[in-house]
Amino acid sequence: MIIPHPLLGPRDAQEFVYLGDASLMNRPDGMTAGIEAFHDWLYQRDNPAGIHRELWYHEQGDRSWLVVTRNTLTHEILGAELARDVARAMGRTK
Amino acid sequence: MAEPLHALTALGRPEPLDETIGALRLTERIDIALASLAVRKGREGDVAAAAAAAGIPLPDPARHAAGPTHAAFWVAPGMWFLEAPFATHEDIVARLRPVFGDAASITEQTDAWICLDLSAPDLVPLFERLCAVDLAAVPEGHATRTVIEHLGCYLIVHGRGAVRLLGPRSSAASLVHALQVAAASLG
Amino acid sequence: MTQTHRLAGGQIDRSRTLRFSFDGLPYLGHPGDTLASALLANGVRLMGRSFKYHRPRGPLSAGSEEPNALVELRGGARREPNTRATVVELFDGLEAASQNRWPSLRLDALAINDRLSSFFAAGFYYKTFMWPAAFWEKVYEPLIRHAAGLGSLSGAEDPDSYDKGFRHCDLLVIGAGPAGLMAALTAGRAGARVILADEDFRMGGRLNAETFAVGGMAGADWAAAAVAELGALPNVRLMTRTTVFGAFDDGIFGALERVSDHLPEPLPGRPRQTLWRIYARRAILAAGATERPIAFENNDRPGIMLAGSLRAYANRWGVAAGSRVAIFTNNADGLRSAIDLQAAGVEVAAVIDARPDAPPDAPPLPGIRHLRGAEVIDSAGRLGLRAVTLRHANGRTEVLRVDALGVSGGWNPNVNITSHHGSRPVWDPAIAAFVPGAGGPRGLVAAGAAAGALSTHGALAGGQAAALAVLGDLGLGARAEALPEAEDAPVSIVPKWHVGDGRGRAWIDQQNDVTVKDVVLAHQENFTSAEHLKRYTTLGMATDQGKTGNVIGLAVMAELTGRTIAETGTTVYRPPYTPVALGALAGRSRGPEFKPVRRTPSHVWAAEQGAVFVEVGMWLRTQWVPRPGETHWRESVDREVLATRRSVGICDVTTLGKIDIQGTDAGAFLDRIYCNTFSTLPIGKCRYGLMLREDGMVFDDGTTARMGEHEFVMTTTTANAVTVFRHLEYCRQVLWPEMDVQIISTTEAWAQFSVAGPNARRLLARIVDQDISDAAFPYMAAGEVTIGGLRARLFRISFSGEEGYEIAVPARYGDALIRRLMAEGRDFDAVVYGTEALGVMRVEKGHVAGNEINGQSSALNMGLGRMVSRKKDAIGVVLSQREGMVDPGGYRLVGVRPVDPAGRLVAGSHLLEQGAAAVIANDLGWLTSKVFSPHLGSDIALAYLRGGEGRIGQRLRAVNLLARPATETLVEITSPHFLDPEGERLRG
Amino acid sequence: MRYSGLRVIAEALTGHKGWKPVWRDPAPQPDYDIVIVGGGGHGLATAYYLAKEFGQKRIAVLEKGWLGSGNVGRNTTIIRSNYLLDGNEPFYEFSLRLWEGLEQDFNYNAMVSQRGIINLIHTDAQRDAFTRRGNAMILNGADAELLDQAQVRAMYPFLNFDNARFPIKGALMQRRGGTVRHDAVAWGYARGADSRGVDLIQNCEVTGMRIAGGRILGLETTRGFIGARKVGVAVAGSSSRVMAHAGLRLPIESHALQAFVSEGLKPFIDGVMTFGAGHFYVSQSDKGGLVFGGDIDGYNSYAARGNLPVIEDVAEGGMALMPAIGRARLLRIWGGIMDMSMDGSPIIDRTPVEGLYFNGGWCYGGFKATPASGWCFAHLLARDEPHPTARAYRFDRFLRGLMIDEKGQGAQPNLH
Repeated sequence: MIIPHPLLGPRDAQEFVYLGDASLMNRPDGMTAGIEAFHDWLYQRDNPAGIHRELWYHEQGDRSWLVVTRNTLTHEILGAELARDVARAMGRTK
Repeated sequence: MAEPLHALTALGRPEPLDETIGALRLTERIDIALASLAVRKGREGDVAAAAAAAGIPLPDPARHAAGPTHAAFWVAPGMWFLEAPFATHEDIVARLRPVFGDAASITEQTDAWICLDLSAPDLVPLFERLCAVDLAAVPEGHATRTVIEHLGCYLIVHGRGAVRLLGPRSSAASLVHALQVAAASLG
Repeated sequence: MTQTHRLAGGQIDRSRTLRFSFDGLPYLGHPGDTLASALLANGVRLMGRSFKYHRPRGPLSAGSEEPNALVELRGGARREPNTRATVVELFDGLEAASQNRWPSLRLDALAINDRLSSFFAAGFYYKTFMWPAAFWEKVYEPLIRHAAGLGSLSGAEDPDSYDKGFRHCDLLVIGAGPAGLMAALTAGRAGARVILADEDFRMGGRLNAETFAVGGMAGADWAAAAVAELGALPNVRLMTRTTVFGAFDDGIFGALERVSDHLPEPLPGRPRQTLWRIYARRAILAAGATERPIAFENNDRPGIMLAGSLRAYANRWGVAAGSRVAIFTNNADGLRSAIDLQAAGVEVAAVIDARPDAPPDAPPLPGIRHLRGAEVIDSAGRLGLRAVTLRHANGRTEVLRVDALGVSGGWNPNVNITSHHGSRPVWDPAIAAFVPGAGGPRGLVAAGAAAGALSTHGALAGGQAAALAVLGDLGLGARAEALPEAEDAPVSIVPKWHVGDGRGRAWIDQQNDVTVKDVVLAHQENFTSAEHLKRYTTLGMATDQGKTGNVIGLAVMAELTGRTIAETGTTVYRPPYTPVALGALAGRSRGPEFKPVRRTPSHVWAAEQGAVFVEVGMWLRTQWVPRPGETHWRESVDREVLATRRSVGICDVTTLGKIDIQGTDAGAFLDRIYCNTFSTLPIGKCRYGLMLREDGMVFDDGTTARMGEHEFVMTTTTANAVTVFRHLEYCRQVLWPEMDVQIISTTEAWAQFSVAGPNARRLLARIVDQDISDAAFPYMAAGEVTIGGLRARLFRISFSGEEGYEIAVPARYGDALIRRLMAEGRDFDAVVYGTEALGVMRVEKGHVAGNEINGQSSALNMGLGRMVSRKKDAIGVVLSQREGMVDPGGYRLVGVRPVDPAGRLVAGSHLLEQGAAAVIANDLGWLTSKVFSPHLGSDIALAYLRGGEGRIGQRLRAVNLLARPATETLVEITSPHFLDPEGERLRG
Repeated sequence: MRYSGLRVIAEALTGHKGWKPVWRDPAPQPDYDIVIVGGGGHGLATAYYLAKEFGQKRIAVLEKGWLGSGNVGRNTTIIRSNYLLDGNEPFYEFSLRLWEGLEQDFNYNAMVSQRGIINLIHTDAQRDAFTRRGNAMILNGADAELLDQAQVRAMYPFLNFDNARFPIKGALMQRRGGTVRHDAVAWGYARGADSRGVDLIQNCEVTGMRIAGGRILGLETTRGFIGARKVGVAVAGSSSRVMAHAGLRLPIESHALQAFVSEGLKPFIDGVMTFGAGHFYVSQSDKGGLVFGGDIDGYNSYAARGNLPVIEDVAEGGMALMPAIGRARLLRIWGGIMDMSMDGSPIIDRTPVEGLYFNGGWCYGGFKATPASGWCFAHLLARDEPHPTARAYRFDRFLRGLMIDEKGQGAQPNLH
């Protein structure tokens, strides 16, 4: 697969390490959330057959974590963003 | 005060490697000091200004640029590797700190890497057997990380016939072996 | 032997003669020959035996679809089993041998299977060999395994090397026949970066095998001219002897270049083959088409081959596969073979044309019997064809004396690669064949015969059109130039799959011996889906992947079920297109080069000392350093331990991961990374940190030092250096991007040595420029120092339990530092200790390491539960509180000592109550790490024990049921801290 | 009809006219007592044991494609019970014992062949871990042996002992491990179930679940509504898709695993072998092909295919271990979709929907589990309580912190 890196252009997916569903970005607050919330966040998956937003790490590249949108039925990649930008857009600014 | 310690190259030798294999000239560089420069949060402007004042280039992603004393290449968002002459800048971190103050995080990288200069009339046949970088298509000054025989390396293109490689120091022997074998296989 | 069957003409170099041998007999051929063409030229037709019935076989084809003519090529360690004689490029001195026969190819004992074939019907083995049960492994299976298989491996290491490479292009053209050449010309002339790859050693495809004119010249000459023009274009790369074997995601193609297979052996330094990963923005599949036979009784004899191959041998190689031939066809193309062979001077006895109303003069057959509506119903000739029996339209049968028969059941477009991503081909009744379906690999289109355009003009036009479309996509302008003149004969075919009622044996899959009969049986037993048919009969599972047989099998099943072929379905083709040597897929990564080696800065020095090295991940570390007279490793290890505890020992710990962490939030960041607190750590101090995974299990540990207000240096375990760094990047980019934290690895930048023992400080004081007295540099201090003015880092930490330091200098000075330490250390009898001694000392101290940090253990399990702070949010804290992980009866780390000091312990032994039976219900835990403690004079071990603390002082049995006989040792459970539990030695 | 050597001979002499269809193709009935979703190995085994061992009637198996088109038809055919953890080992040992009597039980030769499996050891830490594991196996009533380097060399002299990056120091061996002709397992169970009245319905895809008052009423399918008192889902690879019809999310991701077979070769490797310093395992089929595999591709996928990096990685492991296979040719690559669970272990459990039961999360360990999985799922469906050897395979083990994490990788499915 070729991942369209937002800064570096097309890069072979072999340079990346895969983590999983981008919903892992929504980590509960450990001071307020309990076991149930952490369980649902860490263990439960939609696992869709189709469009999937997922986290890839450019380990053999610029060490960026990316949010890649990919079709799990065809492996077609529809886009990639810097995970940090996505996270900040979600309000993780301070 | 005890007398100074002697140095060995990444290949464990007193002298740097300088070898010709077919059309390839392979030269180990131990005369380059290296440091990483990372912008602290929200200090992009300060770092840019300080760098400009000091004549230190901070190139765009995937680029390498040379200044009067320092050259630099982009390694990650908000992070560059700075090159300077080892003879005058062995203590490169101590010299850079005053320039950037608390606007940047600076870390010595000199000995983390084996630095190799490769030259040949045309390096494309060699590199197409080493890594996925499209050497024939990338511009001069292209700087990227790539994988060569399982090793993550930085590759800086100074032209179709001149490439600098930075490979992990502890695997220097494996990297050089891979380069030698690939060069020999070109026959 | 003389080349009795050599004709005039052909694209071989008669000026040179090559010697080769087959089954020990010498033969002659010419450059340009394949092994098959040269053998045929020498009158040799018998080249192999079939898989199941060991039927005598000759080549069916003249290409890579060959199911029959498989040989063991070359000898010794270079032996290549199952090599298709039809694609082996002849070289001087070539040696080949037939395979899967005994004692000889002509007289094969297992040919008895053919006589017994009715007992070996499809799937017979599923119905028997079940009694008695034990007989399967002991009797039946060994017989089957011995009989099965084709060629054999040499058993020796492959002496050749293999390269890998990466190439990039705008357009990859797969196949250099008329379509591929036209596509490459069109794109190349327009300036696109083009790679043209062809599996053959001569580009041109069918044009080399036909007598057609293209653009007013012989097709082969036109092809040569096109190749020459392409070769002159700087933006075009020609790759002959290169098979594109698979399409992968996003325009990545796997291609195998046979660099040296046409030579007796590779030139020095050169690889045998190169595996290319081709990155193509677009690709055109111009792989042509493969002819298929018609099944009739005994249609598998040597001398019976595909009609198009029969003429290919005559036209390209100047070889007559027989002296008197007939053609059996259901389509007009078959007639071309008759015409070409006659023109080449071969007697053509008849064209047996299954089409009842075949047009008489399309094309005309001067002086050749054209038997319309006739079909071949049987053949004769044990080791080679002697005659065929045909049935005329009027039902009369006739025996025709021929020694070669060309069969044409029509042509199958080579759609294989279009279905590598799961797309199913669709049925095209006009040509009675499957053509590429929708949903193939993105960016790939088929053109020419591969897309069902079976005429030369159709191929040229298709190739050009496909290239123009690609150029449009890529924004490269190009105009359609006039196509060269070429034949454009329409396809005239009347589907004919097999002859007869299915009772006789008519071969469909010749290599696996699947006949029409077997398909009938599969239908009878309701294995009617395409996949069931394939799996039950093994149709299409041979080395040719059913290139000639699959469609016939489906067609026969369609007949039997009354469904259409389209309804019956297809089996999806999978990579590789043709088989690929495993050596090529591995490339250089084998033997000692399987993975890179990582060496420590003291490696050169340690090697001089005769150190024994051990693989720790990619690293080579000193395991111990034997001294003269030491014959057993334990002597060396015990000495290193005792000397360290008595005076001072030095160990290279460079392999531990080092990560520089800076930023105004660095302290707060570490509070979230570690389960214990770091923001309160004073500058110039270090602290042991425990890192959890989000599931609450221990991830990693190490000491982290605060070098400045906003600057920390983290150490990780050797094994987890990379994963911890990845985790930190994840946390700072994804989870907490609001924090100001920058990180970078410095593992390789610094050479770091542990200096431990009562005299550690005295030794270091001689080297370090600064005052490191206990007052100036107390326990757990960290800071920057100098050695002869050279910048260095000093940490007062210990893994051994002794007063210990770790000192680091830039890596290039590591060799000098170890020499300096050992030189200055002579006065203290300083030793270097390796990983074994390190292991002994850490077990004596009860420190956890890899065997305890196994990914299945929590801080509580390790007796470190108190380190988990609930005052802050840190990775893993919440889920570490789940009921199953706080069970008081769960595993706890304990120490284990044999009650009898002479008693032996074995790591991995399990713990049982005295008198309890050795069953899982009584299992209490296991020994994680075991060492011999020279200090205590006995084996000691760490263990995970259920309800551990509560059992300290108890006596249990450590059993090792793997020992022969099983062993057990009475042990006492102790604290894991065998030595200096209060840590007085640390503070010195 | 009963299969036997005599029958084969009799049929051979009379033109094979007597062989009957191995299964019927019945039209679905309006409703059943128990409907199994998934006509792969686990689903067919479940139906077989429900009918044969648990006296259940009115059973149907719904298969969206052809019988055996699940991972039972696309695996590397290995059977073994060399697991470490309490939650797993008794179950897999139960499975191995069922394999040992399977052919006589369902009167079909699935070529269960116990030629032994060895896990190679390259480091002292591996030996310690395998010693712990081997002891756990024996404590569970399984067989295990620890081999030294000489014993391994005697068994497989062509392995790379002398010029290897990671020297072989020994192996953990289970002699009762081996291989099975995978398709035959599906066919044998299908035949056995069909002959006991189970309706095996092919080309019947579940498109919805009819649930009322928290209870399952039946299934919407491409062949119409089919009522059911109980529904058992055994569709590893598609678990999340099917269970989504019940509005359930699972602790499972779907990943592609590639497998490989070489051209047919004369006998070379007798048993099964796993490389301890790379991602490679191999055996040789009775037909002569080397059957081998390695890691999953590592990213979520429902496309039954993979990419080059893993193919090369597997070949590198193979060549590092066995430099004599360099000139053997890879014949075919195929891919299967794995249910990768959060701890690498399976789930056989009830669901929040009354009457709806789940069997999945097999990662790439599903084939060897087929008999026990079928038996234990049948036990749960018939008696509404877990089989003793499958008690740990619960959904709530993640909530309660009772993971069964053989590899110790934590909640990252692609690492198991």
